[in-house]
Amino acid sequence: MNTALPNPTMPPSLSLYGVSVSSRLLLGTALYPSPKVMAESVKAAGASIVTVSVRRESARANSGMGFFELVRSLNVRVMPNTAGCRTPREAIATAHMARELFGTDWVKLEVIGNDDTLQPDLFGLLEAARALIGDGFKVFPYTTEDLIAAERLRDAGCEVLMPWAAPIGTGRGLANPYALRSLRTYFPDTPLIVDAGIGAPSHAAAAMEMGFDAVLLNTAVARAADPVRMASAFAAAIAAGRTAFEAGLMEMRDTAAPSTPVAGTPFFGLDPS
Amino acid sequence: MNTALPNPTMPPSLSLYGVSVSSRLLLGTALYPSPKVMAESVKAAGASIVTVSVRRESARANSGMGFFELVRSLNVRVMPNTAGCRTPREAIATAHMARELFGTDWVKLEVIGNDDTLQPDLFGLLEAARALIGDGFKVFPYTTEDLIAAERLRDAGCEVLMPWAAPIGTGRGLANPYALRSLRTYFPDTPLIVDAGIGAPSHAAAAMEMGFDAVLLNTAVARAADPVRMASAFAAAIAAGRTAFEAGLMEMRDTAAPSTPVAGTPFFGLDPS
Amino acid sequence: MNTALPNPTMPPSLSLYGVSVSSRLLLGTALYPSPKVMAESVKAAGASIVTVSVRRESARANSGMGFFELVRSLNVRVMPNTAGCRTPREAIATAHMARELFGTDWVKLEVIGNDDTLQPDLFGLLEAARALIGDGFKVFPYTTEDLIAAERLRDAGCEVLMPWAAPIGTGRGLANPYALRSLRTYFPDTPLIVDAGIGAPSHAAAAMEMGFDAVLLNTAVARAADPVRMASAFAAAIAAGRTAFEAGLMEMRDTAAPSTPVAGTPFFGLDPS
Amino acid sequence: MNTALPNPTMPPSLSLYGVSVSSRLLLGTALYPSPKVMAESVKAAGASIVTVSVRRESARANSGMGFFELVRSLNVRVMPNTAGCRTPREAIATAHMARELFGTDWVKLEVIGNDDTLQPDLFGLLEAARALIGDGFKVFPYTTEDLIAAERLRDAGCEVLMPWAAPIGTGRGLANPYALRSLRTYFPDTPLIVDAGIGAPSHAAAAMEMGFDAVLLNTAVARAADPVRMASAFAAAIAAGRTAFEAGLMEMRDTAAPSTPVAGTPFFGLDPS
Amino acid sequence: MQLKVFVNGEATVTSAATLAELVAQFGFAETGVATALNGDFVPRGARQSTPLAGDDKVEIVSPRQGG
Amino acid sequence: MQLKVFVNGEATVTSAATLAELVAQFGFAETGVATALNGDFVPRGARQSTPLAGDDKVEIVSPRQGG
Amino acid sequence: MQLKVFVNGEATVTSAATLAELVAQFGFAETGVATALNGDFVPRGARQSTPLAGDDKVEIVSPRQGG
Amino acid sequence: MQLKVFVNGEATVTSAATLAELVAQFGFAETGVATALNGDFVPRGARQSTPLAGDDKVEIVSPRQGG
Repeated sequence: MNTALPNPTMPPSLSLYGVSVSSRLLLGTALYPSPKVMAESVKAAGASIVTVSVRRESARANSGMGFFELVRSLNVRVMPNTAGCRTPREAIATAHMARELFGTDWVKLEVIGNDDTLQPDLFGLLEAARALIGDGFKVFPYTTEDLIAAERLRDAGCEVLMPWAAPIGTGRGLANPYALRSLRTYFPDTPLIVDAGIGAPSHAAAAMEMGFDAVLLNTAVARAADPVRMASAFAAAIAAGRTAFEAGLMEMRDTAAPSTPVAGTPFFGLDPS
Repeated sequence: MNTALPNPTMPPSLSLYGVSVSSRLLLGTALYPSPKVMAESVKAAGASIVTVSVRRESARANSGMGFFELVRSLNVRVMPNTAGCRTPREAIATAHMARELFGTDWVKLEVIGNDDTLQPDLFGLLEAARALIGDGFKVFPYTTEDLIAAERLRDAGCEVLMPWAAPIGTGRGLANPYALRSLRTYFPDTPLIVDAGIGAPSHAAAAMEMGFDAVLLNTAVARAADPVRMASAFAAAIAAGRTAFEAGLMEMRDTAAPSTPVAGTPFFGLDPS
Repeated sequence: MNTALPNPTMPPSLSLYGVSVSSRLLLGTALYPSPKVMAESVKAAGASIVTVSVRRESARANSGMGFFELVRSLNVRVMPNTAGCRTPREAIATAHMARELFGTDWVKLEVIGNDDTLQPDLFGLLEAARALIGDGFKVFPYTTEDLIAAERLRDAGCEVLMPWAAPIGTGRGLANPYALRSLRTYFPDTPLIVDAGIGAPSHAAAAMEMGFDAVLLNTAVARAADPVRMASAFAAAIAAGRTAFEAGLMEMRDTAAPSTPVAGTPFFGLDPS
Repeated sequence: MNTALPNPTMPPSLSLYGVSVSSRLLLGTALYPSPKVMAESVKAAGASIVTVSVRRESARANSGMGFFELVRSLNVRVMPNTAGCRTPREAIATAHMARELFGTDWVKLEVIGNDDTLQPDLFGLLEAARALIGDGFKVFPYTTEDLIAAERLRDAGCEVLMPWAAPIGTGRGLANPYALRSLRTYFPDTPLIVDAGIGAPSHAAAAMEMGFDAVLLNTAVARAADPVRMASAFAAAIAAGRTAFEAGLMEMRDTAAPSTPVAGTPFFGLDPS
Repeated sequence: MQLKVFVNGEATVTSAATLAELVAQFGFAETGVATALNGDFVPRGARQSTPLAGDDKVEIVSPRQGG
Repeated sequence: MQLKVFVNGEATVTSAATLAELVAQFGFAETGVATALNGDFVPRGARQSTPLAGDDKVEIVSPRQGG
Repeated sequence: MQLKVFVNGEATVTSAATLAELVAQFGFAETGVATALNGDFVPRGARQSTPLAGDDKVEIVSPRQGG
Repeated sequence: MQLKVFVNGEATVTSAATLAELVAQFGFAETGVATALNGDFVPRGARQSTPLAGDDKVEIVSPRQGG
């Protein structure tokens, strides 16, 4: 059964704001065909952290708590986001409302600078991060591969950074592997979670092979033909990439090298004809 | 423990020459630091097929049977290769010697055309394949992504094809994804095993996501710092890639699309300031 | 005026079957909006060789010689092709008919193995090449990046090879740069013309920077919004790529290196604040 | 002679701060084997704008004016940079010193955030840009592909933006073509000059084909084996890329399409044998 | 006395004098929603002591799916 | 006497006895076309001496655009 | 009587009259190796009936690691 | 009277009272260099009226190659 697909528990070497995390796959809760599929996908992913949001409640629907109950039943840690916020002020108020509702000081901080690319506004992001850290939040900034922004966010007190792979929902994979690699090199000790733009397990594995600490995704699972199985596929790929990173990948070579020993090749030295 | 890393058994949908195969990772037995590490890697890979060779025996060493005993103890199917053969005649005689020694009519047919790239000589390969099929062999040809050669090999009676990803031992991954994709499209029903050039689990996962049926590798595991863990990493990545292929990958997009619902975004419609 | 765009004459170092060729851009004559645009494009390209074909003549149309007159007026060398031939026999007869009609023993030899990819049938190609060389033709084989096929074609008497970049008409550029590079390395002294699949001047420049001797294209010019200007663009890009190859490209680096001298930087050593 | 290589004058459609510029290649003046080679390279490039810097003068050397005389003799516009500045304050003072020395209010504004990657500090860059625009400078900011930073710089009064291709001196070409393409799309009317990281003419042509307005480079020319010829190669490639952009590139296709007409193919419909 | 305020972007006329009363009038469980007034967060405990004024912009949000 | 042959893939009835006559009957300039018979090239000079038989497959081609 | 043959590429002088004897003289287990003579496979069962001649090229191989 | 100042990062003892005098003492053409004092630009015309103080940091720059 494919939902039995691997989510190996690895040594809980990953620690986020002092919390040791067993799974290196963080999963979003949106865009699934149904709440039931969402719940099963989270289980199949073996995720220990899921992202959520706050949205305007309507007197009629009053549906918010129903969703929260469902998430609670999954026994995972929730990380509220500030998705859709266009200014530090919106993001700050949204983070506070989320902290009160979800009872956690973790926040995935998004300050969106452009409605088409949904990309981080690094200026607003830094401003909001400083304010929220002052208010006692544990900030997980959704940022780009920009080294300098990363440095300022870390100096502001962000103990974890979440650079994008590509714009949200594109599924393009690592748009700039070179820059991501240098970001990883430059922050050897800061947990780095690749967030957004991942479209296939091979993308996630590649990020983990580079040494990134975890991957956060949503669309690639929720919009798969079979989200539950896709969740298990990502879990396996992320575990594989991490294990490969720890197990030491071979060096890429320009020229071929035989695997089967050359010594003792039959007919060697005889006229090939 | 990482050797506990996933090798999920998937529905034995893969059938090679009528033999149903549970694992989609075929592993080579060469280049390991020790026979013991080789044996453990095969187990960690959950491989059900391993490749072997024949080499000149020396009166002094007389080591061949020792190796064979070890492989026998792994309870896996062996696939002898004709590595290093430069002509159809060498490959044919080598295949016959291998069949007698290993007691199997399966053969990974290599006819090497160039000592630097170790790439298949498609002309010699086709000639040797025809002869060996006439002699009752089940031929697994190590070939390139060339569509026409693939067609001729299949018409000659090869029920499985093994196109390369990149030259043996380079670990470069899929050198020509476009051509591999069209090969897969053109042979929807022929088992296609990507053989050679795979360097990282993400490469293997990418091949499986394209719909290839299995991956055969050796160097990337044997030359890893920790071959046993790397074997388990590849097993997980290949399972992940296959599952993703079956679960239906999302479409890649050019423009971003929000995952968190836009409807009900707090502060929406208010002056962002 | 852009049709005045550069087609620098470079030292006629390129020699094809003993004929010294001034332009490294070979141009096809098909798919243009009109014969007039074709003729102007050939001029703008500064091409000294154009490709042509033979097709069934109808008593009504009787249009063949009209086209030939136009091409003759361009004062370029024509290279007939065997486009669309599916077997050596068809290609051989077609080559002979073309030789009689165009009065040249040059032939761009195509033996198409697949109607979808229009890719060379390397087996039929080699067979046809051998026969035509025996009949006194100067064969320019349209082939793939396959090293071994290249070697056999050269050994059969092909003094020039024409590997593809990508399938005809796709405009994808260099689908397998790694393999093309190794082909170039392996045949340092054989003129290699990249033929088919080039979609943009940057693709052509990249091929020339690798050291390929020339580029043959058609669709990318004929199907441009403005074929004449596009022809001049390709001419400039190919000259640029060749010049860059001869002028010695810088080494690519992993880490940055300042261009402006560091010594004497103002404020250096002062507290940055 | 290759120094005669093309630098076609195109319609002076490029206007930078109201100044119409004939050449789309901006060239740096550093790292050349000799001042003479620098001067000849600028001529071969047909550049109408070159970048310069200010550095600490020593009583002994007193060499600054000598260099300036040489540049003056080239009859090109100079654009001083603030290379090596790590803070807005350093960049601002350096820009002022440069304006006084070179007598121009144009400045290539660099605020370097990291000594390894020499990448722009977007925060310091914006701050310095605002100050210098207030002081009457025409600022050409050396920035990344970040859309939001680009928007803020433009809103601050930068009429031209200079996004990088890759870190200075790496010669890697376009590290993130996807993001560069979306930057171009998002700023259809702002002159965008790709600055830094270009290693080969094909890289420059690719940037121009995307619709970028110009390319600024230095190392790839100065560090070539033959800088003068390489300068002419880049000039031709940039002209080619621009012309291709204006002439309308063909659409890339997934599947092949014949160039030679299919209708009338000899032997068509006959049994291929 | 009646006030016109904006709740989640929609104009509403209410008799509520405080944010707490407004939340109650909408029938929301006190602990089921979070609130902001004119762009600033208002903690649950402060709703009682937060009076409403004309044209106030009130946000009332609850948990929802997120990526 | 009349023969059925295939010219460029189309069945035709002709009174031509040789390939040369056939080319002429179609009104082609002798030097404007090249010919093949049943898959093999027939040089211009050999058309006169090349008799036609029933169901012969004749190709008559001329120059055209090519890539 | 003594013959010079090449075993796995090395010149050897042997008194063996057949391939089977040669394999035995080298001390190989009959079932532990496979053989070829002058480029062609010789099955185990045929070694007995396979005489050796001067300058024969003999291959004697056994199982080994492979990729 | 003698002052210790830093010129282009190097400690120097000078008798110059103004930035203009310092530039002259170093033998620089007045128009050949540009200057900054303690991190701020000092225009050519202002050097005369710019006194030096102990430990002042002076930058004196001229045109150079740039990328």
